[in-house]
Amino acid sequence: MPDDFVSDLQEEDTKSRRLAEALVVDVDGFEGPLDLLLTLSRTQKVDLRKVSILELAEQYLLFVEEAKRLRIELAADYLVMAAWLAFLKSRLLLPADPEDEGPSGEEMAAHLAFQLERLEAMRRSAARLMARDQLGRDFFARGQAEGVSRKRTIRYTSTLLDLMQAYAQTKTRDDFEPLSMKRDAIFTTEQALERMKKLIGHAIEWGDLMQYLPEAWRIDPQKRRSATASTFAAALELVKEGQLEMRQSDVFARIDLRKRTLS
Amino acid sequence: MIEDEDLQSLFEAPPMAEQERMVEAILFASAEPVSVVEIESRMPHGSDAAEAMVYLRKRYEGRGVSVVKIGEGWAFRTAADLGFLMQKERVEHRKLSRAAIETLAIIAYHQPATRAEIEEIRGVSVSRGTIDMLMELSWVKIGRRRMTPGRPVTFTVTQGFLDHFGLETSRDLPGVKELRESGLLDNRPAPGALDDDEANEVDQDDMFS
Amino acid sequence: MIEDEDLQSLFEAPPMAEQERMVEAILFASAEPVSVVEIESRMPHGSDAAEAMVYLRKRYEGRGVSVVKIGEGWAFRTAADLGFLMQKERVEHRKLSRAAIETLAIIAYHQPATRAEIEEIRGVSVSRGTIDMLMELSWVKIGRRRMTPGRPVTFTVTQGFLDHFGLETSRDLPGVKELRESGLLDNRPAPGALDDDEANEVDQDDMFS
Repeated sequence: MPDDFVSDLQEEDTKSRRLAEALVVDVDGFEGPLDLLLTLSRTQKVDLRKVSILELAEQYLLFVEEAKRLRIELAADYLVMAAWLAFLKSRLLLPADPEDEGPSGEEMAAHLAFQLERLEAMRRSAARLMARDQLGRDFFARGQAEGVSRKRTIRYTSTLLDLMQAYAQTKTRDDFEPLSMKRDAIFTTEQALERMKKLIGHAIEWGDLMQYLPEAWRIDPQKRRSATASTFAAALELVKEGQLEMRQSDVFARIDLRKRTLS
Repeated sequence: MIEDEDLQSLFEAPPMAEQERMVEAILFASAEPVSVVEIESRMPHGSDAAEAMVYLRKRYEGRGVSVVKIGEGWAFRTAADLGFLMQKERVEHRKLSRAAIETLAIIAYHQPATRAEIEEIRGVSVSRGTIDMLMELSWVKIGRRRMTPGRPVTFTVTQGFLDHFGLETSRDLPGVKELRESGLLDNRPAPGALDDDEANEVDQDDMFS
Repeated sequence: MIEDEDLQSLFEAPPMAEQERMVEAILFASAEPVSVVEIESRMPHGSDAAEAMVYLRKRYEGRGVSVVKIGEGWAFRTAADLGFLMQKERVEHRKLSRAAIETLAIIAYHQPATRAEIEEIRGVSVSRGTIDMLMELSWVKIGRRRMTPGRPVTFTVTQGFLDHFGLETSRDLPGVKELRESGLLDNRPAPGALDDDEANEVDQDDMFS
């Protein structure tokens, strides 16, 4: 078999060269040397089991040469494969050296043929797999799964009765005006947050948290307590957002804050 | 060569048994209740989704799941007597906070309602988080802007809300007076506040008329 | 007073028809496959979910949805011939790269497969992103470590993979039997690589020696 090929080599040369050039342009389209070998083997137009590994090695080496001539840089693994194929070629062409312990050229060739066949088989299988009916494309799962979920989700279980009672309570609250909560001594966190956001732009130096309390909320102890708490909470919120830095030197020491500088 | 019969069948609606299968699959795969109009629009020309639905409902009668109407749409639901089978996996049950349930109730009864209206009824400000949470639960959505100064957004309840609370429409919500008469409420109105309530009732009726 | 009979019935499994309804409800409620063990754990004491499943499967034969087995689990799925109705539910999957598709196939057919084995088959190194992506899709998971030097991790396909491609087990992969018979799934070492185990995971160059 190898002999037939050698005699044909000259004739095939131009053809292969042209092919190699076409391939060179496309070198990025190959997924590695094995993929390239598989493509080259198809040009032999025979069953992959009957492919001439020697011919294939020739084609590959030609390809690498062409790439060199066209000054296209090949990835290292293409060159490693070229060296290996050159070695294989010499083993296939030269009579076996009885001293040599390594595998015979035929064994090496057979393994390469196996690798090519296996790669092709995987390609075909991948295509058959992707051609199957697929979930979410051809067949579908229940669109509205009910309550059954392995996720740690919070399920709100308020009932219609809760809803109606809540509504009725808001509706009757007016009747119980004296019982409704006095909100005027409360400085909410939201108010504090709004206020802080306006002020922190100027807080370049460390400064006491207390100075951020609104004027009107500093005297009356009840108001002062509410404002302190909400201003502190708002400051924490801003630290979380990365807009503010806070520090406290000791337990119960005063709390300082400043704008976070982008460093 | 195409036979006359085949040609005709190309333009004919599929057999009813086949249409029933289609409705079954659509209801099953859909993430939300689907209306008959929509189902039909997805079926081959000439199909009669409403008729197929009749057969499908019949088929599921007494089964572990049934076909139920929710608002304008249809959906599969676990048979009510088998609800206990779903209990195990519910990881965390939680009641809505008082602020949330009140806000939700006000939106449900007064929709479309603006934030200012909710605040006025509740007598306290509504935090952003509360409405966000209700929207996240898909119980409340943003409605049209009110054509008043400032063009505030309004909030309305969703199909998901109706679904969760087992209502066909929000008109099914009983009025405050009804609630009180049926003794569901532990809050007794203060004496003399009756007039007030009546006035409220009127307001509310207006909303749904 | 409880009659003897009543008392007994408290500990008796519900009738099979009832059990079938329960399995139906549980499967319907879940988008993910549920195992028989899990189904049974949610049913009343003494139930036989596997038997009920046989009846249920039969009932849904040829319907718009059917009961399918996926690995150890069971689920309702719409009939594949009705996929055309489901334009709306269709989830656009990012198109997988050739490398990803091949890697997936190699893992499926050769599982458990190490990275080195995948690389040997494809003849190129596998980029980190490829396997990450397959894991993100929940089609591939990490299996046991191979007990060879270096103890490399192996990859296997998941129940989600079987579910996605409508496979009951990975033995049902297309053409797997023929491939096995023709020896193409064998892990055939390269000739001369006697100290293969050691060389196996060292680096990529080894695949050509």
